[in-house]
Amino acid sequence: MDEEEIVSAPREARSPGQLVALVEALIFVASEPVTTKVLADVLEEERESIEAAIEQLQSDYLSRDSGLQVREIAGGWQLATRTDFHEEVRSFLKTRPSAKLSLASLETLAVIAYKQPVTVPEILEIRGVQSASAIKTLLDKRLIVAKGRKETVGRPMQYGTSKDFLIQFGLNDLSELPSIEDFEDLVQ
Amino acid sequence: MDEEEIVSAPREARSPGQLVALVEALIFVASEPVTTKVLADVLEEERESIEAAIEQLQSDYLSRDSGLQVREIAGGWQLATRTDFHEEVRSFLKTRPSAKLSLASLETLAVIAYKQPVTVPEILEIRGVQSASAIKTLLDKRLIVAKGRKETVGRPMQYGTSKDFLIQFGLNDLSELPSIEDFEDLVQ
Amino acid sequence: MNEQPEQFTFDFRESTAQIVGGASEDLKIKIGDFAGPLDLLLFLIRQEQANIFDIPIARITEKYLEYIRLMKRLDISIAADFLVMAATLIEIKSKMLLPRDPFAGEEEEIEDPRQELVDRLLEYEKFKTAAGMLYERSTVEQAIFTRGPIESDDNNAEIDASVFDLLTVFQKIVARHVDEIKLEIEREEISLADMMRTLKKRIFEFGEVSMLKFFEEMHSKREIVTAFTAVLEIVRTESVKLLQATTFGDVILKKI
Repeated sequence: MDEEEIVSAPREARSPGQLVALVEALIFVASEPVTTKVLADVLEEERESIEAAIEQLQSDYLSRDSGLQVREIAGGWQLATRTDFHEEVRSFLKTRPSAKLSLASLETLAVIAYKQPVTVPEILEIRGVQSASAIKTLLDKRLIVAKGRKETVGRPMQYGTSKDFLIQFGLNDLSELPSIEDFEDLVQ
Repeated sequence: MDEEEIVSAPREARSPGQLVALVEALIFVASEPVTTKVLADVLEEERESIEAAIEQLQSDYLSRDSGLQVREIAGGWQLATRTDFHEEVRSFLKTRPSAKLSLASLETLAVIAYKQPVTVPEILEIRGVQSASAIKTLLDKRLIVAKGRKETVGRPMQYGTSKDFLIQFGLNDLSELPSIEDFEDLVQ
Repeated sequence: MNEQPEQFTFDFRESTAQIVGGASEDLKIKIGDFAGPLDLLLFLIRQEQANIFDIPIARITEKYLEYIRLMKRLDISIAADFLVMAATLIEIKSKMLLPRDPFAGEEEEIEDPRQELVDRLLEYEKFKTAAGMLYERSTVEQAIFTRGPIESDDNNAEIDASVFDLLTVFQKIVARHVDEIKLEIEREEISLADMMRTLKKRIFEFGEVSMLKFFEEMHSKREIVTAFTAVLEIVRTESVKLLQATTFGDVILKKI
């Protein structure tokens, strides 16, 4: 209902600068990366205007040597600190780099990322070793999620990577992963 | 260890612009308003330099008509959206998926998902605590629906999960819910 | 013997594992966690500077078994998968020793017994390299921070739960329930005599008592059983009768 009212109310035209500022405010308050589409919908603007505003915002942050950056991640936009300040930020937050994933977990994650949706037996086939505890770790860290059952004997659970995976590994979407065949050349 | 090293290592002098950017990054990541003193301590700078940096930052945000502002609150500094955008910000937040489920709601939802159709007294029996408000929350969020009455004393209402539940949790149908067996190997 | 400091390092960039230790026969190695038998095998092949397409199977099998024995000696539990691989290696080794079938036609392609293993190793190594890539990506990402919590966050988060959370939560509830049942058993039991005394006192005080209400006061199945027995005993021994207004309705204990 509310939405309809908003739609019907005549809205004053925004200047490009105002739109940039609004986009900045919304990206800031969002707790997750926001897509261009969501911004366009909420602000009732054309996709193109939003894209232009984001581009402007990005270059503003860059040109004024801000401590922050506007970056594209997991299909959306996000404000984040500049990488070169990581030491200061970490000592301020008194955090340590989070525990690194074990070799087994990383391998399991790589198999899931490239073969998703994939079942436990299929992971075993590739890694040659049981991966149960690695899968549990990855589920606990929300890097992978259950993706329904495979219609095969025993209907085993399938796994795939999550949105958190994209965020934690700095990916916009899965297509940004280098192709697995590319690693063939590196092998040997 | 790392921190000590940082402390003892002679630090390169920062340009005023760099300090402004650093202050911006720290205020951004902080979970509470940050005082000038804390910033001075962490960055090992004079109070005066920090004050100057904040002033600079504040006027930067103002002069470029940013959607954000640096504001002083509770004796500390904080980044926040500009007040005149409050309507847009509010309507944006409204479109975001609704609030996090409390543990009580999540527990109640788990019981309903796995034991459906299930009545309030049965949920009480399993959880050991009253679940009335959790059930209301779940009904409001359309994650559960009433599924007719149970033909027993008092004919209590039975609840089950909804179609929205399947969508939210990425399931095709209820048979895709992981079973204890699926995770037995993982949980050990 | 001179205890040498033992080291095991793994460097993703070089993608090699190193086992560093004394050169003596009694070599003690701090065994790092090879991610699996294929990982160990790749390591051994590289250590022996062998060609993966022409694995010196006898030598590699020997090294592999040596490693397994070492793990056993050091009391490291060996995953079954490592043993399965040992069996596979031995099988391939013995196949290699078999003389070629003299009746096999020339044109018939003779499958190399090592082929399947080589294929698996190559496939595995791709993912191992991919794991290294992920590792580096996550290291870079760890240098980036997002904003701290702000006021509006409380009404602005997705339903932050997965089906895995549902299951975990459900298991916890069930576990909690088991604890409660245990507690119940530990609680001091009310004796039949006490139960009869309580009930009798109430009947004579109020004239009648609802059996349903009385049972609802009970905390456990055992107490309900005791209460039920108490009702039967009182009806049998005292001047008390049972009344029921409707079928399946409440039963009233009434003083005669």
